[in-house]
Amino acid sequence: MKSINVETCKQMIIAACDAIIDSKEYLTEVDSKIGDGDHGIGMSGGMEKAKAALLAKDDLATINDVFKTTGMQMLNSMGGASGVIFGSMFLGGIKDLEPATELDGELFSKIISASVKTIKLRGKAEIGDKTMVDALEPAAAALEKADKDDLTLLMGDAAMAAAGGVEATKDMVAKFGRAKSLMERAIGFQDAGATSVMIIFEAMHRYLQAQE
Amino acid sequence: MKSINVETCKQMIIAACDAIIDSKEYLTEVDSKIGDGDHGIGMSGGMEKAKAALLAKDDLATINDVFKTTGMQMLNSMGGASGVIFGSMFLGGIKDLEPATELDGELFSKIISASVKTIKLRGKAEIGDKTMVDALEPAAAALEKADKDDLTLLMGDAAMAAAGGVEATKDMVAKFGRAKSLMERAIGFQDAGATSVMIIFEAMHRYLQAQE
Amino acid sequence: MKKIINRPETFVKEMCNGIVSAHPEFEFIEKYKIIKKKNIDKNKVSLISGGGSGHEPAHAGFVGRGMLDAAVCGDVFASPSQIQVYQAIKETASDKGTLLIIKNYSGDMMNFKNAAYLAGEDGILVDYIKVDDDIAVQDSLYTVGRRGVAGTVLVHKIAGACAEQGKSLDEVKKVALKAAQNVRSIGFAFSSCTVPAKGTPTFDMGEMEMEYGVGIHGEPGIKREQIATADELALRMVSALLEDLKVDGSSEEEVALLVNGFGSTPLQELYLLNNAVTRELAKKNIKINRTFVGNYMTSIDMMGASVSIMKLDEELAELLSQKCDAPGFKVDG
Amino acid sequence: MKKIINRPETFVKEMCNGIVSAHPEFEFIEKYKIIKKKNIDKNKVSLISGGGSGHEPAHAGFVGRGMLDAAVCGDVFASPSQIQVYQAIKETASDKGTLLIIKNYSGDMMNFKNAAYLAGEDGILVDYIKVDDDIAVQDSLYTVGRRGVAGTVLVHKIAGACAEQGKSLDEVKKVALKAAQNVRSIGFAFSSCTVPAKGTPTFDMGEMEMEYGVGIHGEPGIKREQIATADELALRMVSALLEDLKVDGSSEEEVALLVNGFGSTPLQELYLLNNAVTRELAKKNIKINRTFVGNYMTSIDMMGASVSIMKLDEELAELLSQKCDAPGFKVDG
Ligand SMILES: Nc1ncnc2c1ncn2[C@@H]1O[C@H](COP(=O)(O)OP(=O)(O)O)[C@@H](O)[C@H]1O
Ligand SMILES: Nc1ncnc2c1ncn2[C@@H]1O[C@H](COP(=O)(O)OP(=O)(O)O)[C@@H](O)[C@H]1O
Ligand SMILES: [Mg+2]
Ligand SMILES: [Mg+2]
Ligand SMILES: [Mg+2]
Ligand SMILES: [Mg+2]
Repeated sequence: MKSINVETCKQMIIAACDAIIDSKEYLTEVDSKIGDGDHGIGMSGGMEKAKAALLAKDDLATINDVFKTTGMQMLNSMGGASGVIFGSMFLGGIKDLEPATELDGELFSKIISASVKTIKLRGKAEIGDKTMVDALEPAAAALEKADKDDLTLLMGDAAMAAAGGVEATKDMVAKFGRAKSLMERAIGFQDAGATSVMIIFEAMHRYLQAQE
Repeated sequence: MKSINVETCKQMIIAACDAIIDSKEYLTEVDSKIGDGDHGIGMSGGMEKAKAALLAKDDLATINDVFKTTGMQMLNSMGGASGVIFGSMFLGGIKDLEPATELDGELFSKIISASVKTIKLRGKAEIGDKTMVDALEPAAAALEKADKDDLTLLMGDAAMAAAGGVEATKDMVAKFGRAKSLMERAIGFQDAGATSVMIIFEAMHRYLQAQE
Repeated sequence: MKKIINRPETFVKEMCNGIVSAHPEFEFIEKYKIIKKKNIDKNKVSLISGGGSGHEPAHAGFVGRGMLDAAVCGDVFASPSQIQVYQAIKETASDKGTLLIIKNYSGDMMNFKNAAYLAGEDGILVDYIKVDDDIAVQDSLYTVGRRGVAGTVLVHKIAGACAEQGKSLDEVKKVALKAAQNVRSIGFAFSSCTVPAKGTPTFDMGEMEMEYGVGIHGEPGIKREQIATADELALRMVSALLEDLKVDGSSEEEVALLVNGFGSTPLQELYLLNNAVTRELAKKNIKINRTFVGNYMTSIDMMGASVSIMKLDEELAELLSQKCDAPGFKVDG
Repeated sequence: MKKIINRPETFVKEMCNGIVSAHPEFEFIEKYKIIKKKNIDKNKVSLISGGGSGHEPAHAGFVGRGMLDAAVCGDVFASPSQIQVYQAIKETASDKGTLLIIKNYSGDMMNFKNAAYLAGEDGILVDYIKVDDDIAVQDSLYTVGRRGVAGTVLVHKIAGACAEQGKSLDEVKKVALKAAQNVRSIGFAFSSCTVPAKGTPTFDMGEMEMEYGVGIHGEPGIKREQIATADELALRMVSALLEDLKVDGSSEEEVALLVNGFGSTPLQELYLLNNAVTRELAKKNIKINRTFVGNYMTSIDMMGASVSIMKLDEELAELLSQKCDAPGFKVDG
């Protein structure tokens, strides 16, 4: 698929919401190892709100609206570190974006790159600090590099890169979040937020594949 | 044996102390079922104090002194229901007693009967209320009935009667102590204080047998 | 056993020392394990309570202005001996006399009463009241009176306020009795507790079980049941308490409410329970004059809680609102 | 999971309602989970704190005269959102401005700072300080600053007393910063905690194990170790705290001491720990100005405790002794 319209974009994001909601227990397990065990609870709560808001709105005119609705719900309902960070994942990418009604590979890559920038500004985490940035930044890089003609394939690249990032977090000590005081003890365990990023990209990829 | 002197009486009581001290865990287990699980702790604590006081005193001139030393230590060091009740077991019997330097069956029976009276006055418990009275009163009755010529045999009768009393407590609901609020749930479990009475008589009996 | 502890043998002594170091207005008479105010006011009735340790902040935490003058600390779950109580009476004797507030357990009753008798022989003016607020067991063939549990805290408060006003021993006793007669409690537990000297829980419970109608010594309750929700517990406890108190919301009576934790239940759950209890009272049209939520009369590290309700008349309400300042219980007027 | 609970989804809301019913001087803004004083004094700096729920009595229990004006309650262990904090700032705005006291966790810092920014856009005078008193992790390559834990309670107290005196926002901020810079904490846990929505403990521990250097969210500490005695723990914690504070007993400096329980550890153990800690300080010749023992900054139902020490100068000591009256923290002058 080369691009998708606003409604399909909305459905794609809803698919991501569903994937996170279905992963509630798993994410909580992951966060229990080296965090405080609530990441799945927080993320699924935020995604339920986001999904409900997307479903309630029949008048989403632009891609920007879809991302904004999602991000605002997360930011305001979730709280926690991930409320701001994942809120910014959706809000940061469209901050300076002209209204768009079609989402293609070019635009998606631009959005995610801008997201990464906002998140790093907000949270100060860099690659290697064992946060969701370790999944999102590689995804953004993969998007930039990818052939922009096929949104589905490109989404697959992003998901793969995110998954690689999750793997990489296992070898890191954490500089942010609850795990930071664990020092070397955090090694061997993946980051919860990075895992969420991976799940989101994988779900969007699966959704697009199903539409082919 | 027809009678024992003050020193032997002291050793007999110390044997009872040792038996309780050795039964600390067992008594605590018994009290855990329907009480607050501290009877063994309290009794062994009191008996250690009593033993130490008996050992420290070389000048115990009378049987009365032996019982008094034991009872006072329990009363003042143990606290709890059993501090008063078991203190009275030793103090109550000699309250109005002429000084004696030999303990025979007649005297022992008199002492224990007076103990029972004091305890019932103090604690208001009667036979059937699932307390140590259910072991001590049958022991007193056995003593009264027994042939007073052999202290050893007579002590055996008392121990048997106390053991029967312990058995009987299993079928009772409690009217005093921590078990009283358990109502019917206390049935099937023996009373902790009654168990202590049995252990004390059995130990004294064993001690006398060993002296034959 | 996982406890912050050195040795079970010295547990109570070390704990008492820790209380007194945190509260320099207290004095610890180590030999008799008495925690008392440093300065005893000879012009007010002295109030003494106590019992086995393991109920912290009870009873030492209730020593303070407008509450107790001394607490006598027994070993864990064992009443102090009569000598300990007798010494406490002597050490805090006032010109107005002394009132002992005793929870209705055999051991406490016998030791405190004997101590009062001994002190009386010395010419000290001393009297006592007993508290038996636990409604778990209906008075019946089997028992001689109910247990004294968390409601005792409110009796301390009322008696303390009355004594603070300089009233006579008779007056203080009278109002303390009234308070005791108008308070009822009922509790439940999700776990037993671990007596330090024993080192293992007094009894075990399944993952879905609770004990209803427990006392404050880790002893089992009147019934083993399936766990229930906060709302279900609140409805059941409030109904039972009001029935026993004969309060039906038809008159203007107010009540005091005490939601008490047993030691290991966090404050968040106690407040949640308070929410449910308060709603039940509101449904029944009963006005709450004042609410206390916290750990007041604990059972070492038991999980669970009790609810106490005291029916107030004007006098009790007024005394309840008097300023009082003890480490474990503060009212700011 | 054995908790006094109805449903995890409504846990925080029901708990907040329970707090407000027990303390009628509070108001609960349910939509934003804000607990605030009913009457905001426009002539003093408003103080706001908060964070995830699960730390009760923190933070709502510290709302009261001489302490906070509002607490913003997030979900369990999740910072409140920026909108919640922003609304709290608006609802309690005073002519003298508002100070936010933030514990140093990513989530709290981001949400509270964003809220301050939003409120600033509205023309509200607002500033913040962060507390990072936990010494479990030495500043290192890996971390951006230490965590904020139980020492925060003393910062609330100091800032509250200063605000109560009518000082300006700058003055209150300055003294709050001084308090934050002079307090250090370290904690250990004998168990993890159970987040209601998760229903099982965050991590498991063996019968003889403890976690040393834990935070207040049930996360593991810096090290899994064999359990130690109260005396060993006290020696180790006091030494580490004093070293970090650079207090060696050679000067006349006094300290404030806070022995804090994590929720399921009974008061008796906290007092016992206080005994050991106090003795260690005395050995090192360090004078304790004031001691607080209790559950102040909990981690739901975690077993364990932390020790916080604040180095006092004259100003801090004077503010610490000011009267303050919040449900979870009272100083009577
Ligand atoms: N400063 C930060 N920058 C980027 N991501 C962060 C930051 N702090 C935390 N995170 C992410 O948030 C995740 C934790 O989220 P969550 O468990 O919901 O919040 P909390 O840590 O408040 O419990 C971490 O796994 C990490 O990926
Ligand atoms: N009123 C009483 N009269 C006689 N014996 C009693 C009375 N109350 C309690 N007891 C005895 O004391 C025993 C319990 O002792 P213990 O466990 O040491 O004290 P506590 O009940 O204070 O924990 C009971 O098993 C019972 O035999
Ligand atoms: Mg988390
Ligand atoms: Mg017992
Ligand atoms: Mg006992
Ligand atoms: Mg969290």
